[in-house]
Amino acid sequence: MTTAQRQLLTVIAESLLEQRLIDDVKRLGAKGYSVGHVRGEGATGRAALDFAGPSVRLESVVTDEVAERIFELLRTDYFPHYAVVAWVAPVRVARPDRF
Amino acid sequence: MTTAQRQLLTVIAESLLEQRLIDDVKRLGAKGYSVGHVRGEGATGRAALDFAGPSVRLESVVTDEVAERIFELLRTDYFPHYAVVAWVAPVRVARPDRF
Amino acid sequence: MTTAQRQLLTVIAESLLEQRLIDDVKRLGAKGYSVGHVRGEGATGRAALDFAGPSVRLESVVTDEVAERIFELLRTDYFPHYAVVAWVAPVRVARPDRF
Amino acid sequence: MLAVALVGSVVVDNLLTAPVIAFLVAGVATLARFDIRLPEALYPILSSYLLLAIGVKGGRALGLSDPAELWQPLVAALVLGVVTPIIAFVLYRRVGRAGTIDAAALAAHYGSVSAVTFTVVLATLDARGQSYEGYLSGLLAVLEVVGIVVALALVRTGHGGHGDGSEARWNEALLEVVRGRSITLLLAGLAIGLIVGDERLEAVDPVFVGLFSGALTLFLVEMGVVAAERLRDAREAGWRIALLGIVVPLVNGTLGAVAGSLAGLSPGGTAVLATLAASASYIAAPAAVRIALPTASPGLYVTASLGITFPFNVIVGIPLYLVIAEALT
Amino acid sequence: MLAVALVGSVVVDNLLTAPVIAFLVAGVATLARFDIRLPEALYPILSSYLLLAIGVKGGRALGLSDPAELWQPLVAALVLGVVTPIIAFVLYRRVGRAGTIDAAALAAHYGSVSAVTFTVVLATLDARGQSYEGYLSGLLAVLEVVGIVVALALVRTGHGGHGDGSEARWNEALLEVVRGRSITLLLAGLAIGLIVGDERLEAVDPVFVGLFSGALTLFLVEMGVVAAERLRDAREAGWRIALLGIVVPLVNGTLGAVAGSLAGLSPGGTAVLATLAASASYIAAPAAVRIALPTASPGLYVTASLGITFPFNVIVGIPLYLVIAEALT
Amino acid sequence: MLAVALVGSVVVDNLLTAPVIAFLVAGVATLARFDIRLPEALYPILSSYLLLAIGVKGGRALGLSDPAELWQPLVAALVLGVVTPIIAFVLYRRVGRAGTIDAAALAAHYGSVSAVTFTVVLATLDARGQSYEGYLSGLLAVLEVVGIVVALALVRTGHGGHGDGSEARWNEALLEVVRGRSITLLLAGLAIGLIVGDERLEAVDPVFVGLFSGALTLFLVEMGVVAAERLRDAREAGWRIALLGIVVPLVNGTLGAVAGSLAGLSPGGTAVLATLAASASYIAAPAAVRIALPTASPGLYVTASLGITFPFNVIVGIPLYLVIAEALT
Ligand SMILES: Nc1ncnc2c1ncn2[C@@H]1O[C@H](COP(=O)(O)O)[C@@H](O)[C@H]1O
Ligand SMILES: Nc1ncnc2c1ncn2[C@@H]1O[C@H](COP(=O)(O)O)[C@@H](O)[C@H]1O
Ligand SMILES: Nc1ncnc2c1ncn2[C@@H]1O[C@H](COP(=O)(O)O)[C@@H](O)[C@H]1O
Ligand code: NA
Ligand code: NA
Ligand code: NA
Repeated sequence: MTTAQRQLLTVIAESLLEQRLIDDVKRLGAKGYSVGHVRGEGATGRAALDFAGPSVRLESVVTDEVAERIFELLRTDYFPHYAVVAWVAPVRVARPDRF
Repeated sequence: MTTAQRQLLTVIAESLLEQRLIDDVKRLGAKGYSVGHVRGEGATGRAALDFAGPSVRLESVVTDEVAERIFELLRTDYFPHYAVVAWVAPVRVARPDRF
Repeated sequence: MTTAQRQLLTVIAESLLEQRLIDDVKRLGAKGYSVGHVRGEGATGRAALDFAGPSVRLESVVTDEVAERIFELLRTDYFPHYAVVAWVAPVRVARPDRF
Repeated sequence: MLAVALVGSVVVDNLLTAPVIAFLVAGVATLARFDIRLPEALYPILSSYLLLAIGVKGGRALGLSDPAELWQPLVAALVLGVVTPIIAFVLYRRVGRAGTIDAAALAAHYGSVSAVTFTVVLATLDARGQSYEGYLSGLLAVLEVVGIVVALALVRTGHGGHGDGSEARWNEALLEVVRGRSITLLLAGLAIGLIVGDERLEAVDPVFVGLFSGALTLFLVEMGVVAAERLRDAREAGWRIALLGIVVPLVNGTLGAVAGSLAGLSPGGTAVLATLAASASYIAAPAAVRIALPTASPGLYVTASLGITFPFNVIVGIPLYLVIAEALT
Repeated sequence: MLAVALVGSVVVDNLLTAPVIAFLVAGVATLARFDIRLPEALYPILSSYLLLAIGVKGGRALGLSDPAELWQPLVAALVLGVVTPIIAFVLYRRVGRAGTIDAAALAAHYGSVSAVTFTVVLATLDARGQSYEGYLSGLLAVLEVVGIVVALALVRTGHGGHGDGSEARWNEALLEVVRGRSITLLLAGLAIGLIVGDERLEAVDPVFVGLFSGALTLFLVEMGVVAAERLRDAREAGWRIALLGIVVPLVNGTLGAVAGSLAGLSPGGTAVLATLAASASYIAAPAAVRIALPTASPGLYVTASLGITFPFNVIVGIPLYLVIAEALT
Repeated sequence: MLAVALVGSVVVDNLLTAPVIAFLVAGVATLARFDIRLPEALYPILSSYLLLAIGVKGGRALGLSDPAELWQPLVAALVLGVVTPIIAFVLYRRVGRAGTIDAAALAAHYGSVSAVTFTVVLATLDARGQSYEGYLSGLLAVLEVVGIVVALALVRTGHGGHGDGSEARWNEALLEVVRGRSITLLLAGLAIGLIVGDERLEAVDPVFVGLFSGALTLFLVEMGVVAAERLRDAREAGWRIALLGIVVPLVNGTLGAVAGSLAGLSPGGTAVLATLAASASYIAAPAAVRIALPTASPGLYVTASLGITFPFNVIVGIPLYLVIAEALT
């Protein structure tokens, strides 16, 4: 199987940010994304977030540069203000042009 | 901890394919799988899929060969016709015989 | 981007264990976690679990030692008795002190 | 004069019911980019409830009907199930310039029916205090299936025996329709209504009768949102498709009214059959078509059935079919 | 002659209620591989609603009852809570040839109760216009807990003090039962019903009374699906287990009827207590057993309680207990 | 004497309604660590339903009202929308020693309103058989927005023009409020109620009127759980914040009663306006504040509005505002 390497970016963010995060991810070059919902705890504590519904869990398979760009935006616009956690990991995909 | 390496296969597919995908994954040798639901966008566009409910997100930890086999089937039977995206990444597990 | 490596631990467990699993993961040093819900099949078979609702899917980004410790507990207290599956994979994060 | 007054009163009676107004309000709010969606979990609940409730109502009426009066409407429904998809196919192929596959996909939608449109015409008749044959929801189940099968057969005859797996997919699609949730819930409701019977059903009337209009109203909020979103996409589909989204239901609805009056239905029942014939499926048909004809464009058929035909029928079509039915019976 | 007529009328009155027919229709549809599931989100909503509503009904009746008439039925319930799991344990151990752990797990299920079975017998009595003591849902809460505790104690006595963490699990399981949702909702409903009182509850009657039968009907659609799926697995469990899934409720139900009549309950109330005794838990007990006895086989106890005993009670058992209760009181 | 009797009767009438008792029972159960949560999917459904139903009720009343009697209450509402957040800001800043940002965040909550508190006062009035102006839910929509805007303007004036992106966030927050679900559902309900009209709404009365109190009761189970959880966190917020969680609604509620009586509202209507003024938002305001003032502490404002003010109003405040309204009109 001919596959290519891409980055799987996972972002968990408080529910209010859902649309904004999606818009940003698309704007920065992701060709697709998927969102689900989770509940959790982290530095912010559960209470602060729960009232607004479950957090959004977005995942997007992207190229290295796009991953880099999105992470940069998270660092400047999201991490300082909001309850957001993110990580990246390499994955292999078929049809590399789709990502 | 003695662990072994396996492949984590993640497939996102339009909701109608849920049962068919599960059947195929099991038939090709996966000893287990988990499915959740997500919404997203990709090449197909949101509109085409939304009416039928959220997409299925299947993940299955499998051996390298099983991963290969499933990917092959995705390539022949799913990718050309349906809104399906998939990726694989190596993970470490305990109890390797369970996967 | 300065990033650090952490381990992403994913655990899928029958629904009854949700609170106990969360408590254990936090006690063993995870600084955060997220839980969602999935349905699936594995060695135990679907029937045995379905009656109690969907399984919990917990993911937590942790240091190598914490991952090791949680896996050890899973091995002693969870795997022998319950329908639980787990895997780990390295991921890259910003703000390493948050994990 | 009298005809105008009748049309006016029918239009008002239909437009001013809570479900239709909810549909319009939600649609307008969505076009103005307000967020009026009800929680996602509510819609499958409401749609299942509506299907079961329609079924129970139909089964109950069936239990009170004389079997002899059933066969004529049944024949009428079967004929409509065959004719309406063919009309849709030809119109979309010739006038709409759609490809064979897309035209067949659209035909499956127009050959099948929309349970919600059906429910709206019942609510309108109830609001007018006009009676109709209760067993018509049995015909809903028949029409839902037949139209899809005929449309898929159209394309299968054309492309038959390629050995490209399309046959397997065809069977799968058929099973999806026949054993799928919407038909099953409808049939289950029919069975429950028929077996339990009028008198013993009273214990569940607060749920299956009392909540009906309100549930429909809530459901039409979602439909308003979805239809408005589809309407936005209608440009891409082109004006020919958009126009046919109005012409096809007019033609099929008129045929339905003729068939209904020939079958001896009451004016109300005739209007219901006309509405069924005019309506386009947006649940069963898309699912079946996605499986059987994966290369057909969902953007096309979902936009046409949900973005154009559904609102047209709910707002303009239904009062029209009522007037036509009145004229024919 | 009269007895036969009575049995016949009871069977019909039970069978032809909307909830029971919905259960049967859904079960048959599932066995025929039709997809009749209602949306997943609906069931936890319905089951919570039913528990709260049963509780409110019971609390309301409690507020109107003379406390003096309560202690006899309470003693009867406590005795049943101790005796029925022991009977189930012995029968499954000896006749069913289950291991100690599995037998204890099954005993917890048969010692505890099924709120839905309870609800079905109330619906049947309501359909017959037969009265019963409203405070019996208080006993439901008692019986739900006691039976599980006794069953788990059985196995703990046998295996006690191994220092293998089973003690911690035992406590956890107990807490799970007592503080779990089903008991809490039932008790909360009782408190609400008792405190708010008959008159002021009228404002919420459309929800807590009006929707009750309809909600139960919808819930039994799911139960029909689940029971049919479990029934398919029944082969694996073996014929002994399957047979006991019928014998145990018959024995316990008869005991319940005797206890009810000795406690001075009305015929209706006696039938309710018999049904409680005969019913097997499939929510509280599985959860507690999964924690306390993780090595017991869920395939066994869920199949027995949900696949065999539940449908047996709903279809055959309840009319039988009604007739027995009639005979004893 | 008479005053005491009045207070007593009002307190009892409020306390013993099913919704308030459900709130208390759920709160107590949660504090005792029982799990009484209803399924998660239910709450967004109930809250959307309540907003729509309040809206429909208001729109229906609006259609029956004389437009001339509307402007005075509207002015009263607008004045309250400006004054109450300023009072809250000053009190939290000075007495509560909160920082500017946190004080503005709190002001947004106290300037806006809680639709559930509003619903509880309606239920209490209904239980007392006391009438009120039905169009007040229109004012609910006005007050929900104005208070937030004023509070955010407070902090913007103070910090304006930093070019730190706060302007963009401010606009986004405003849009979030105005186009958000809660306002939209309320306005949609108003539109539906107004357009469909009293008579034609009867078809949906079983849902929009009949289920209202029961739905509120179920919703208050969740509110009891959430409030109890917040109450546990109240220690961290400090006693000054906790105290103000009672003082601010008392001050604003009294102002609301004065404004209502000056605007010529009935005693019932005056109590409703007082309750609106006293209530603190916990849906629209947190969402807007989270966007506009991300550095404000959610722990603070959610605890104050949900953990302290909400239960205070529901249990103690509402009867008080009723008595004050009675005295002033
Ligand atoms: N280490 C972690 N692993 C997985 N999810 C996390 C982790 N930390 C935080 N989260 C998720 O991210 C959300 C926000 O985290 P925080 O910003 O740390 O409050 C939490 O509610 C969790 O759902
Ligand atoms: N790059 C991506 N990363 C994550 N999910 C994706 C990506 N592309 C597509 N998806 C998901 O897969 C579904 C189908 O994608 P597509 O076939 O590209 O339309 C979308 O609705 C998304 O949920
Ligand atoms: N290989 C696998 N990949 C992904 N999920 C799995 C796998 N095996 C089991 N699971 C999940 O873990 C649950 C319990 O598995 P088991 O303990 O094998 O019965 C299943 O219901 C699945 O949801
Ligand atoms: Na049609
Ligand atoms: Na029992
Ligand atoms: Na206020």
